[in-house]
Parts: sequence; structure tokens; C-alpha cells
Amino acid sequence: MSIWNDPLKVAAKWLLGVFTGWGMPEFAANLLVGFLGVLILISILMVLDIGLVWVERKVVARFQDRIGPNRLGPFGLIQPFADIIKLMVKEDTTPAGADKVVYNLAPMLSMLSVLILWAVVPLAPTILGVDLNIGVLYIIAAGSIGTLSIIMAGWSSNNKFALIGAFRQVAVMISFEVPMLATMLIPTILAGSMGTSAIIERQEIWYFLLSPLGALIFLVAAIAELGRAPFDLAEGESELVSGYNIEYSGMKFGMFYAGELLHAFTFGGFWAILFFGGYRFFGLEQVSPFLAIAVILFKAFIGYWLIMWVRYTLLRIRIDHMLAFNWKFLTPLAFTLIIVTALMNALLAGTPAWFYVTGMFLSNVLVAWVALEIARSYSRRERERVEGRKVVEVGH
Amino acid sequence: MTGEQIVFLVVAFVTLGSGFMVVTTRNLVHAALWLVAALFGVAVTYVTLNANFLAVVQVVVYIGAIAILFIFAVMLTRKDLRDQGPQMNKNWWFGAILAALTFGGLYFLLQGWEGMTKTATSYPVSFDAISELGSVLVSPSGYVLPFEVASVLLVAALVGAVYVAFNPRDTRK
Amino acid sequence: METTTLIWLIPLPPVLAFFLIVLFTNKSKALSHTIGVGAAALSFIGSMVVFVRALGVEHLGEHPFESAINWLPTGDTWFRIGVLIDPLGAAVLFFVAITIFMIFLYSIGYHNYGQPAGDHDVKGLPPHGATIEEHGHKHVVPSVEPMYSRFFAFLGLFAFGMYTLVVSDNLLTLFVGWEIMGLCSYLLIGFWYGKPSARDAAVKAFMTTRIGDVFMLLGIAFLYSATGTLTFREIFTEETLHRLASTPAWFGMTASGLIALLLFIGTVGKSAQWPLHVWLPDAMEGPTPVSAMIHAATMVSAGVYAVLRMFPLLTADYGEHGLTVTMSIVAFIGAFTALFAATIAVAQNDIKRVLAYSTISQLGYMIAALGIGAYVAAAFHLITHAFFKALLFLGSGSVIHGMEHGVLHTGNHHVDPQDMYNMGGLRKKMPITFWTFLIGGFALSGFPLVTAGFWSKDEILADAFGHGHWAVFITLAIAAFLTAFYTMRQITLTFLGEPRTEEARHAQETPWTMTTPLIVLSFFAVTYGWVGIPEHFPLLGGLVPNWFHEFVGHTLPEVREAPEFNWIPLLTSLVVALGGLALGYFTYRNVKSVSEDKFQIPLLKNKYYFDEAYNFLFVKPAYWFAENVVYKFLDKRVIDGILHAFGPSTQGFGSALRNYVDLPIINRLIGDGSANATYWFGGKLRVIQTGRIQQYLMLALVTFIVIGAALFFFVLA
Amino acid sequence: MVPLSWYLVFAAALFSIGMFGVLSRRNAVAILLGIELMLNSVNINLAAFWRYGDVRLMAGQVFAIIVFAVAAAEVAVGLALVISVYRSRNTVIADEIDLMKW
Amino acid sequence: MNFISTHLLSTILFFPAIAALVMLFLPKEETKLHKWYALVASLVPFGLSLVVWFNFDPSQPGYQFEEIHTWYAAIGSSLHLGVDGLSLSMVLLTTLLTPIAILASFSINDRTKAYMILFLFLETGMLGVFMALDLLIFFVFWEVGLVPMYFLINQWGSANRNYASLKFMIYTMGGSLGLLLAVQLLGVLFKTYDLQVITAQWSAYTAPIGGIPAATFKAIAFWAFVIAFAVKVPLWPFHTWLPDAHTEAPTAGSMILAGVLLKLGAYGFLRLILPLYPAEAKYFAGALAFLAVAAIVFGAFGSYAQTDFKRLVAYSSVNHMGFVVLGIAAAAFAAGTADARIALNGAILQMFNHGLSAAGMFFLVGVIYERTHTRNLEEFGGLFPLVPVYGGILIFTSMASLGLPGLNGFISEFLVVRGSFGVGVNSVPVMAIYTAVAMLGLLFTGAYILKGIKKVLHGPMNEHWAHGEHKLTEINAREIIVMVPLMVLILWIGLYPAWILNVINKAVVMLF
Repeated sequence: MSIWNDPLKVAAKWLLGVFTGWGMPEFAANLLVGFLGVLILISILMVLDIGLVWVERKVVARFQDRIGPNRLGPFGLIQPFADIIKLMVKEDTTPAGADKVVYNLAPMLSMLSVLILWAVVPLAPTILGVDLNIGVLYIIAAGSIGTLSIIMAGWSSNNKFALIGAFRQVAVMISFEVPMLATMLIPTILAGSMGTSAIIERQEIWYFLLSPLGALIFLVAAIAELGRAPFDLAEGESELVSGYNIEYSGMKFGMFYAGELLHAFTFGGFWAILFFGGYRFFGLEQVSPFLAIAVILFKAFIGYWLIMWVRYTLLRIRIDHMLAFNWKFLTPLAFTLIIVTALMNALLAGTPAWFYVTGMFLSNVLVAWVALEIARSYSRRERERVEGRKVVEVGH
Repeated sequence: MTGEQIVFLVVAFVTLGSGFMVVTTRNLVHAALWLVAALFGVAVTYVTLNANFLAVVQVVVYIGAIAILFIFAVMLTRKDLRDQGPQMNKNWWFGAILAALTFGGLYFLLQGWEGMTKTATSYPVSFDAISELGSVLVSPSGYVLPFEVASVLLVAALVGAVYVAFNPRDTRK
Repeated sequence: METTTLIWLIPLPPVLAFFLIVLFTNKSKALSHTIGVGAAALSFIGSMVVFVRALGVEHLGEHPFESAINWLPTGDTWFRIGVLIDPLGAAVLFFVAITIFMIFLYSIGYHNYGQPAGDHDVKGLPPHGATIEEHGHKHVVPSVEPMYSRFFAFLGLFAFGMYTLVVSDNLLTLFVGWEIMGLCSYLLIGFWYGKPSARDAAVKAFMTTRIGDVFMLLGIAFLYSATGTLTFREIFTEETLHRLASTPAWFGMTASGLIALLLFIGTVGKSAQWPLHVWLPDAMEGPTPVSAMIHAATMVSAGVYAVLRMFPLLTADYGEHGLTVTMSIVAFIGAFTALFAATIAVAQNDIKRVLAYSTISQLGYMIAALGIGAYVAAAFHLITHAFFKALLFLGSGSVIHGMEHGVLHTGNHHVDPQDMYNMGGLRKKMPITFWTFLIGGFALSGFPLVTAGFWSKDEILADAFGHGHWAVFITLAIAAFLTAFYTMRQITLTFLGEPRTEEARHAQETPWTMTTPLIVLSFFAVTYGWVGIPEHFPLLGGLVPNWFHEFVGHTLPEVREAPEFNWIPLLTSLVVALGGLALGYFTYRNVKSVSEDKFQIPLLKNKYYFDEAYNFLFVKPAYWFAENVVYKFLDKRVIDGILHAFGPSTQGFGSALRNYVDLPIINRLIGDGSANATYWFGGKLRVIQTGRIQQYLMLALVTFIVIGAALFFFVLA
Repeated sequence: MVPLSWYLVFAAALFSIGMFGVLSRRNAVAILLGIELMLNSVNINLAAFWRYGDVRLMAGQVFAIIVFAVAAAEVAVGLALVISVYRSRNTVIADEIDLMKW
Repeated sequence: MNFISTHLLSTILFFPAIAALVMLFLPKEETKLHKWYALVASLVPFGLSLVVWFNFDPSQPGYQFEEIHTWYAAIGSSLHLGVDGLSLSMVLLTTLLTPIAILASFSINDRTKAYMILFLFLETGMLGVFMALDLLIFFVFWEVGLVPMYFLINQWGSANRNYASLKFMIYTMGGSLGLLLAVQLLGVLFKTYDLQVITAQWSAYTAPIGGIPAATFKAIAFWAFVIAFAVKVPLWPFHTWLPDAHTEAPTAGSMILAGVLLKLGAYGFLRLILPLYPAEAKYFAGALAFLAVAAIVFGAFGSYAQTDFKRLVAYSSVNHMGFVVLGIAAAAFAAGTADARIALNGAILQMFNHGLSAAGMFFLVGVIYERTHTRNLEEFGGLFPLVPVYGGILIFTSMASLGLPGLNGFISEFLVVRGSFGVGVNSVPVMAIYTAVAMLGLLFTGAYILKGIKKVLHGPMNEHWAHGEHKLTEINAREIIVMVPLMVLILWIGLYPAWILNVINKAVVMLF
């Protein structure tokens, strides 16, 4: 066991040795080491976050045919730091009639809800916080804390816009949790475990190939969960000026902001873990944990990129459309998909790999097709109802 | 006084305290938030009982859904966010007495029970409670029937809730 | 090719043609008739090959061509079907093949192939002719049959039925072919289904023959049950026949007798013997090739053929002591029909109806011959008759066709082109038709020495005479005389003298497709007789050995000796034939119109009122019985009446129960009583109903705690 | 090592607190809050008994889960009722909702 | 997939029902979806039953593909399924006819969802009767079959449907009451409902029951069975429900009614009565034969008397099913003899054939009814030129039903006649007379069939249908597709029946 193939354990061991050397009791030392580990992880994440700020701004600029930050440092790399400094020194206002405690608690919770997610993200075969055998569920749990933070923020700001924004956001998050959880169950079924590391371990074939539809639904649900465009109703600048965090300023706002970015990145990571084999990359992960980390971060970034792409491409939808879309389309589809996947998985058990994969893939395609057909005819009927005439579709 | 005991005491204290706040605070939103705290405490209690699954589900269901629902309800049933009038009904004292009596009675009964002081056997390593739970929940020899009943109950509740809360004056549909 | 295989294949081409035409080519006339005629030609060639090979075999009777396959599993055994060609089969196959092929060929011309489509022709009605513009002035020409392809399809199916019947080695497949022909005759007679007369004639034909068929089916079932097989050669073994002959059955007949009788009834239906003859004249509604098909070549012959096949059975218990019951019945029916039909024929004016009745009477000849055991003679007459009767029908068709030309030319559609009194003098207009028709007619009337009819008839008469069946002999002789008479009448009225109508004047000869068959058939109508000249016949005897007798005779285990030569029957046949012809000619030589015809006796003209009688006796009563007794009375009134009675009775019972039990006792006493009690009690209790949940809860809790404590302290402790 | 009694007493206490809430709050929503507490205390018992009994017998957890389901259902319906009552009578005070008295 | 291979029968049996349940969740207005879904769902059992057919080994005695699942242990009833040559042919018939019928009812656009669901349930009901080897199960499915048919007639039928459906329901129910009683009796006696066990013990049972001598008791039970089945077959004089039901039912309904439901009764005779009551059957065979002949003759006459095309066809069913019972009666007379076997072969094949031809006829009637909205023969006439293809198909099918040699009807009728007459000749003379009388029925079969063709296709054309908005349209592709399998089978069985008769025959030899 060397620093190369298992850095975490080695470091932990060494630290433990050091502390006990100082005559610390066993469990206290353990506690301290764990605490340090968490601290390191968090700080890394923070740095990553700052990077993300820059990436986001650059990318959005490109999407919108601008250059983006380019003054400070090469490619404006220093820009995010400048932002942070600005946020730090900015005056930290608290609206009158706000509920102080709650008001201050909210941003921390929101940050927290994102950070604790990383406890179950396996960065490498040997590097992960805790190998929870209920990782998937844990992700949802953390998400619900996020929900809480938002509603707290919205309510405590004592501001109509904030409240409405919070309501919307919460409504969206609660409802989109359903299809999200459902699609998370698909890798669970396929791998036979809820543990993130187990899922990666058993993912010889990318689950994306076995259940592309699932991956898609997951992505959509994730975007909604994040409250980013096209689902960014919480902060509809036009109608309710940036929603629940309207009253926040300074570092509190910064926390929300950073939390959101990191959240998006994290979900990119989960996407990669659940459907793209996490740190696995043709046996590359076996070579060295660091490579594995690189791989998973890369994959996570791909996901993040997709999310951004969607965000800066599509338009915002109306809230009721969005909820209807979730309850009437996404959720039933997700559930059907679970059932179909489970059945196919049972049916095709023990068949040769190629057959298994094609079978799963085709079943997914079939489900998707049927769903779209139904949706199409439904919408046609709706249009007919609204426009009160027969709608002749192109090609029909 | 082992570490576990300390942890337990802290958790229990926090939980009970926030529970007390739940039933006493005037501001209902605060009450709901206190409830969240209490529920979180309970979740931690589950963890100390090695019932991770329950813990997480507790967080998902209670904090993620129920508490939020409460907050919604509170806000929906307020004319304005300021609340007026006493929070306790006129014979709250009798309620208090009854509660105390109940606690006393329970405590008394527990006193008389010999299993009271038994301590847990060490948690068996490599025992996957979750898969066990899962298989038990859906195996006909296990609890598939209660499980199904529960699901039926949920559906019924869903439909009922939607129907009851559906606003007849709402003319959008 | 293996002969047996070939035999299997013979019936196939026509049926394939049927399906091909029906399914695919019915749009294209040319393709359809090519397929149809081609198929007929194939079968024809096949049959000829088989026939020739059959000639080459020594003792074909003992070792015929046969092969069989398993068909129906029956219990532990299989029912086998197969093909068999023994001398009789070969001989029949020969003429069947020729006539069928000729008729196919003939149909092309008859249905005006190549002519334009009619102006207002519709499917289901005969073509009415088409107007065409030809250098300046427009004139009407015959138009092609709208259902041309369909006709060839039906013919194909018909041919299939006939071939199946001929080559089959067992009674069941024979019956299959038999019934298929029945269907085809139905379809073909009703070919112009638009005409109510045709439609009814078709139904009549089918039903009348079906009467015979069900008896035949019964006979088959009987035979099958009695012997356990239907294969001819297994039935016609000594012991089987003997067993059948010795087992008594019902009605004081032996089993063999009864079976033979049942089967014979089938023949009566099929070969239009009295009393089931009524369908045949009406069958003239069909196009003429059909009449030829049905009357000469195939169907009616099939009836006789069946009896020929069953001959051993018929004569199983035929000792030296007189005819058996069955045989005498057969003989009687045959002879009677021969005479009876001949008399009717005298009074008919429709050229085809005359032939129809003559057919009936000729068939009567054969049946009678069989009845008196003249096996070979019957077979011989069957074949000769097939040739010349086919010839006559096709000839008449040709005449009608020619007349239709005339009708189209004058455009006077009230003139019936089939009525002989509208003809006359066609001799010059259509020479080929005339000469061939003449040959046919002479053959029919048995013109001495030359024609085939003479030899076959003579043989029958000789046989009847030789075995001393006087009644039969005399009847047949008279019939022969009448035959000659009406034949000459027909010829005279049709061809000789001067045209009686404008139409007849404009009649014209028919195309080669129609005349060729006439010529071919007339050839056989003359020559085929020579193969059956008795040895002992003066002068001619032995010039050609009596080949037919030798050949066909050996179909049977023991050949029945031909009666030695006797002058009386010969003279008789000479006299009746020549006398009849002469009388016919001189009577009608210069008859100008119907009114001058002395033989238009209403009784004869109306065929002894048989149709009316049957209609009155069977058809109407049957329908009346079906409608009023079975349906209206039994089903509707009685059975349903009983059913409907259930409803009210149950209801009455129910209401009684309600009035005397439910209302007083259960409702009032128990129901209301308890209600009142509850009401009073509730009134007392309602005080505690404050409407406040929490108070209820507290109440509940208090109660709970109190009870719990009580339990704990007083019960547990 | 924590003895079973602690959990039980803890649960009992939580239960009583919840009950107090149920019995004495005027606001219907608050009453429901109380009920939640009671349900949780029950769950604690179930989990505790599972842990302290034979771990392989899942009954405790199973029924804890079923209690979750019940709780969720109860909240959904309860709050729905509260809201509709609020719509019709414009109040959520339990004492004022007393149409059902004689 | 080896679940399916081990539970082949129950899969076939319950697949339609499950499919129907799933169908409940399809959107209501997607009529097209309903139709295709139902069609596919009904094709699956057909495919599976083909699998069964090909894996079936006729030469092996007893039932095959057996399955036993405990159903009601307390009374010793279990879901015991199995097929032999006899039931297999019926199962095949059912699974074949159902898709055809569903395809035939594509023209229905009113509440297709409910319609199709009912249809699928109906299929399960019918299949259950054929597969059940347990009296109680048999009875349950027996009744299950009724309900969907009742609604099909009552909801989608034509003018007089209420009367017809009620009559059908009450009549059949009433008939089967005695059956239920008798079944219960057997169950009580033997503590089990398993057919094989009961068959083994009951036929030899002699001890008096409740003081009543066994013989009497058996006789009563026998008649209870007979009446239940006779109503279904239907035997004269229990037949009057049939013309009403068939006439009022929707086309596909009539197809299934005539095609399969009637067979249930005949099947009951073969599967239960003959094995359970050999002695009684022999004793009462004369009566049965008499009723059968009555059915044949009166059926033919009744049909001949009709002016309603569909009613005519309906009565023809009475006539044809009469032959089945005639064969059964003959077999009952002389069980074990070759004649009896031939008669049974005929009877069973006749069941199959009538399934084909009657379904075809009803469908064709339906086709023309859809276009003209009348069934009155007097209003047709000379339609052949307008609809040549339809005419051809109609004539073909009519001929099959008329029993034309070369088509399937003849084979079976001949076998029946041969068998019963053989019994008459070799053992019981009276059968010969019955058969002879039955011939009268055969004759009039021709009469009414020709009447139908004559009135519809032939004769001068009724101009009313020739042009204008009444113009009669030719039979369309879908309808032809419906007919093709029927016609192919009709011809195939007519020319070479051995492929199916072999299976039947082996079963018969083993059973009787």
C-alpha cells in the first residue's frame, strides 16, 4: 500500500500516528482525522467552485457570442477572485422585519446541502468519504435539506417576491424529486445496490447504454432540481427579481451562488457515476487513483457542460406547464421505465452481453417512442380543443 | 459515560427541547422549523441505532416533504404572516396534566419491566440490513401484505388530499 | 412417367386452372381461356396416354392400374383413397377426355371470344350484342360474354369433378367428384343468374339431385358399415359380395340389394330418371356447352357410370331365378323413363329441350339395360350416346348461335332463337352444322349399320330379348321408334324446307372453334360403334372383332356371355329406326307453323304436369311446414311460450313474498322497532356532543387511562 | 453502551410532549405537528426494539417504514382538510370548527 | 423463459385476461390503439397454442402440459389444467377464432375499449372450459364465459338486443344450475373435484346416496349435466335462445357464439358425460339421438323458413350441432366399437368445422349488414355483379356449411353419418332410422343454403343497391384478411383432414 495507489489511507494512518503520538485518546484522534479529511475535501471543493465561476462566465459568454472576463490575468482567470473580494467587502444588509435566525441560517444550509453530497462521491476506488450502502437515497435526502434552506430563505426575507420564488422553487424541487429518484433506481436495479461505489464497481457497461432514457430523464430532473433554465422559475428576473435570494447580499448571496454552481457540477458528477461508470475508464482507474479522480472530474464536467448548454439555449417555461410536464409526463414515464427495466433485466438475465445490451437499449427506445406517441396525440387533441378545429399534422 | 452515551444524551436533549418548542412557540413557522430540528434529532437517534436506512428515509420523508408541507400549510392558512390571539385553548392545563399522567404511567410501566436495562448485542458485521429489509418487504413470506396495504393507503391519501384541497371556486379548469 | 402417378395427375390441371382463373387471371379473357383450354388439353393428353397404356395391358381386369394413400384415420384403421383404372374406367376416361376437351374448345366460340363488349350487357345476363360502326353504316354483332373467364373457371372445376369420379378407386372420392359436379351444374345452370328462370332452374337441379345424393350417402354409409371399406376392388371380392348377398336387411331385401338400391336412387337423381327427371329440361337455361357437359359428357353419364361401377353389388344375389327386387326396380324405372321421356320429346318445340328429353330417355335405356344385367351393352351405349349426344347439343348450340346472328341482324328480340318453328332451311346457311347434326341425329335414332347408336341400341335390345325380358324389350323398342321420330322431326323442322322467319334467313355458320368439335365428335359418333359389333352378326360380324365386349367385359370377375345372335331384335331395331325417321320426315316435311303440328298435345307439352305436381305436393308443403309448423308454431309459440311463462310466475311469487313476509314482519316489527329504540337512546346521549375535537380526545384519553389503570391494578395485579 | 430504557423513556417523553401539543394547541396545523411528534416517538420505539432484539428480524424496521407511510398520508390528508376548512370557514382554530355539535 | 414453457397452458389461459386488465389503463379515446392492442394480445395465445399443438404428442395417452395449482384446498379443488387431442383442437379453434373475431370487429367504433376488454375476458373464459381438468374450475369458467357475451350482446347488439341477451343469460344460467348441483354432489362425495379421480371412481360408484339408490341418483345427475350442455349446444327443444342471441349479437359476437360457445356444450358432453356416465349415456342414448335428429331436422326447417339472413345462418347452427350430438349419441350407444369411434371423430371434427364455417357465415352476413343495414333477404337480390369477390367468398363458405365434398363440412358429416348408421347396422337398429331421418335434415340444409344464395346474390338485381348513396361497396381488404384463414382451413381440412383428424382420432381411441 503506497501513497500512489491508496493515498487516503496512507495519509490517515500517518496522521493518526502523529496525533496519538501527542497522547490523544483513540476516538478523539479518529474524530480529528476525519474532521481534517472533511476540511480538506471542502476546501478543494471551494477552489473548484471558484474555478466553476470562471468557467460558467466564460462559457455563457461564448454561448452568447461574447468574450467574457478577459481583463484580470490570462483569460480573466483572476476574475472570480475579484468577485469574491467584492462580495466579501460588500455591505451585508438584513431587511427589516426579517426573521434574523432563519435568515442567516438559510445560506449556510444551502451550502451545506451541496457539500454533504460529496461525502458519497467516490473519486477513486479507494478515495471516498463514506461508502454508504444507501448512497442514492442519501443524495435525495441532502437535496431535501436544500429545499428546506430555500423555503427558509424565502420566508425569512419577509418579502413577497422572495416568498413566491421560494414557493415555486420548492414546488418544483419536490415534484421533480419523484422522477429523479425513480431514474436513480434504475442503476440501483441494474447494479443491485444503492451504494455509489458499488454501482460504479458493477458498471462493466455504461448504464447509459442500458437505459439511455433513464439517463435523459435524470438529467432533466436534475436541471429542474437545480432550478436552472429552462426551469429557473424561482429567479424569474422578469417577474420576481431573482426569487428567494432577492434580499440577500454580500457573502450570503455568494453562498447561494456558489452553492448553485457547485450543485450543478455535483449533479454532473452523479450523472457520470450513475450512467457513465464514474471513475471507470477502460481500466485507467486501476493505474492510479489520481487518474481516476481526473476521469471522474472530467466526466462530471461534461455533465456540467451539458447542463450549462441547456441553460443558455432554452427558454423559460411557465410554472404550471412545468409541473404538468412533470406529473403528467415525466413521472409516469419514469415509473414505466423502472418497471420495464426490471422486467427486461429479469428476462434477459444470463443472456450473452451483446444481446442483453441491445435488448435493454431497444426496450428503452420502445418506451420512449410509445410515450412520445401518446404525448403527441394528447397534445394534438388539446390543440384541437383549444383551436376548435381539426389539426392536420405534417406527415400525417 | 461512553462516547455513545454522551452522543445519545445530547441528541435526546436537543430533540426533546425542540419538541417542546414545537408545541409552545407562538410563531407557527418557527414551530415547523423546530419540528424539523426535532425530526433531525430523531434521525440521528436512528443512526445511533444503526438504522441508517430509517435515518435517511426520515430525512427524506419528514424533512424533505412533511415539514415543507407544514410550512406551506401554515403560510396558506394565514391571512397575514403575523398571528393573533392565544395559541393555547382554554383548557390547555388539562391537556398538560393528561400528558404528564401519560408520561408518568408509561414510565411506571417501564419501571416494572425486566427488559428495561438490557443492552444491545454488538451489531453483526457484514449484515446488510437494507437488502434484508428489501427482501422481507416484498417476500410473500414476509411483509408484502402490509407493504401493499401501505401503498394503497398512500394512493388513497393522495387522491383524497387532491380532492379535498381542490378549490371549487378556482375557475381556471 | 409411372402410369399410376399419371392417373393421380389427370384431374389436377383443371382444378388448378379453376383456382388460377378465379384468383388471378379473371380480368383477362385471353389468359383465362388459354389456361382453361390448356388444362383441359393436359388432362386430355394424360388420359389418352393412360388409355393407350391400358390397352396394352393383358388382363387389365385382374391387374388394373391402382394406387392409394391414407386419408382419414378411423379408429384404429385408416380410410384409404386412391386411383383405379380398369377397363371400364379406361373406356369412360377415353370419351370423357375427348368430349370435355371439345367442349372447352367449343365454349371459346360460343361465348363470342374476340367480339366487342356489349352495349348494355350486365353480368348475370346473356350478352345482347354490340353495335359497331363499319364503313359507314352501323350494325349489330354478337357481344362477348361478360363473365367469360368465370365460365372457364367453372368448366375447369367441372372437369376436375368428372375426372375425379372416373379415376377414383372408391365410392367416397367418386361421391366427392359427383357432388363437385353437382355444385358446378348448379353454378353453370345458374350461370346467367340474372334470369329468374335460370336461378330457379339451378336451385331445382341442385335440390333434385341432392335428394338422390342423400340416399346415396346413406347407401355409402351402409356399405361402409357393412363391409368396412369403400374401395371397389375390396368390396367386389367373392366372399364380401356373398356375405352381403346373404345378410338380410330391411324391407325384405338383402343388404347388397338395399345398398344397391340406395346408391341407385343417387343415380336416379343424377341421371334424371323418373321420378327425379324434372330438373334436367330446366337445366337448358344454362349456356349450351354446359348442357352438353351435363347431359352428354359428364354428369348424367356419371350416374350410369356409378351404377356400372356398382354392378357386381347390384347383381350380387342375382341367381338364375329371375331378377332381384332391386334389379327389377332398376329395369322398370329405366324402361319407363325411356318411353315416358320419349313421348314428351315429341311435343317439345325448343330445340334443346327435345334433346334434353331424348337424353333422359337414352339414359333410361342404359339403366334398363343394367337392370336386366346387360353390363357391356349399357357401357357401350353410355359411350356412344355420350359422343353423339354431345355432338347434338353442340350442334344445337351452333344452330342457336347462328339464329342469334339472325336475331341481332333483324334486331327483333321477341323471336326465340331456340324455337324450332322459327328455323327451317338452315341446311344452306350452316352446312357443317347441318351435316354433323344429321350424323348425330341418325346416330341417336340408330340408323342401321353405319352409326354407333345403332350398334349399342341393338345390343341392348338383343340382350333384353335374348334373356327374355319381354316387357323391357317392347318398351325400349317403342321408345326407339319415338326417338327416331322426334329426331327426324327436329332435323326436318330445323334444317330442311324453307326458312320460316327472317331471322332464319339471316342465320350464318359459326366460327371454327365451334365447328371443329362438331366434326371431331361426328367422327366418333360414327366410328365408335364399330368396335362393338357382335361376332355372330351376319356379314359384318368378325370383320372387326367385338373388341369392346372383350375389353370392358373383363372389368367383371366373370364375363357374362353375350346372347347368341337372333334376327328378331335386329329386325325390330331396323324397323323402328327407319320407320321412325321416315314417319318423322313425312309428317313434318311441310309443316309451316305450330298450329299445324298434330302432336302438340297439352299433356305431353306440359310434361305430364310433373313440375306442377311436385310443386304442389312437395315444395309448397315443405315451406309451409317449415314456416308455420316448425318456426312459427313450435319455436315461437310452444317453446318460447313456455319460456316466457317463467317470468310472470316468478314475479307473482316474489310479490307475494314481499307483501306477506317482508313488509309486515321484517320491516315493521324488527326494522322500525330497533330504529325507534336507537332514536330514544341517542336523544339522551347527545349532550356530550360539543363538536370540539380536542375535548373528545381528552375524554377518550381519560377513559383510556382510567380503564388502563383499573385493569392494571385490579386485574393484572 | 446505551441501555434500552433510555430510548424508551426518551420516546415516552417525546410522545407526551406531542400529546400535549395535540390536546392544547388551538391551531389545527399545530395539532398536526403534535401528531407528527407522537408518530416519531413510536418509530423510535420500533427501531430500538429492532436493534435490541434479534437484528435479523426486520419487523421493527418494516413497521417503522409503514408508520412513515401512514404519517405522510395523514399529513397530506390532514393539511388538505385544514386548507379546505380554511377556505370555507376562513379559520383554522380547532375550537371554532364545531358545526358537528347538537 | 422456462416459466412460460412450464406454465404454457396457464399462460395461454390467463394472458388475455391480464391483457384486458392492462387495457383498462389505455386512454379512452384511442380506439385505434384499443383495436390493435386487442388484436396483438389475442394473437399471442394463438402463437402459444400453436407451440402447444406442435409439441403435442398425440400417441401418448392421457393429458399433456398438465399443471396443478392449489386453488381451494378446503374443498379439494385445484386449478388443474391439461389438454388432450380433444380439448387441444378446441383450444386451437378458440385461439384462432378470437383474433379473427377481433379483427372482424375493427369496424366497431363505439366504446371500443370496453368492447375489446370484454372480448379478451371472453377468450379466457372459453379457454378455461377447454383446459380445465377440475369440475369446479370447469364450472367457474363455464359461467365466466357467459358474462362478457351477455354484455357484448346487450351493449353492441342490434334492435332487439335486450330481449336476446336476457334470454341467452337466463337460459344458460338456468340450464347450468343443475350442473352446479351435480358438480357439488360429486365434490362432496369424493372430497375432490379433480376430473380424473372422479371419472375413475364415479362411473363405478354403486353405494346409495342419502338413501336413494345410486342408479336413480346417477340418472338425475346425468340429466342435470345433459340439460346444462344441451342448452348450450343447443339441442332441440332448448335451442330457441340461439336464433335470438345470434341474430342480435354484434358480428364478432355471433362469430364467437357460433364458433366457440356452442362447442362448450358439445365439449361438455364429450369430456364429462361420456366418461362420467357411460351406463346412463348408453341407457338414454336413444333419447339423445332423438333430440339430435329433431335438432337436425327442425333446425334445417327452421332455417329454411327464415327471411332474416342472419337468423337463417343462426338456425343452421342448430342443424349442424345436431350432427355433433347425433355422433355422440351413437358413440354412447356402442362405446368402444369402431363405429362409435368414427362417429366421435366425426362429431369432434364437426365441432371444429362448424366453428370455421359458421364463423365465416356470420361474418359475411355482418359484412353485408354493415353496408346495407338490413338483413331481410327480400330486400337483397342480384347483388353478385356488385360484389363479385364477396359473392365468391359467400358461395364458398355456404358450400362448406352445406357440406359439399371437398370442403370440411362433408368430412365430418360423412363420418357422423357413417358412424351412427354403422351403429345402426351393427348394433342398434334404431340408430339407422334416426340417421335416415337425419338425412332429411341434410337435404334441407341444401335447401336453405341455396335459398340464402339465391335471395342474396342471384336473380334480377335490386337497383336500390346499385347506385346512389346506397351503392353497395365491395368487401374490403381487412374483411378478406378475416376470411382468408377460415377459407384456407376449410379447404385444407376438406382435402386432407388427416393432420387434425389424426390428433382427434388418437384421443378418441384412448378415451372411448
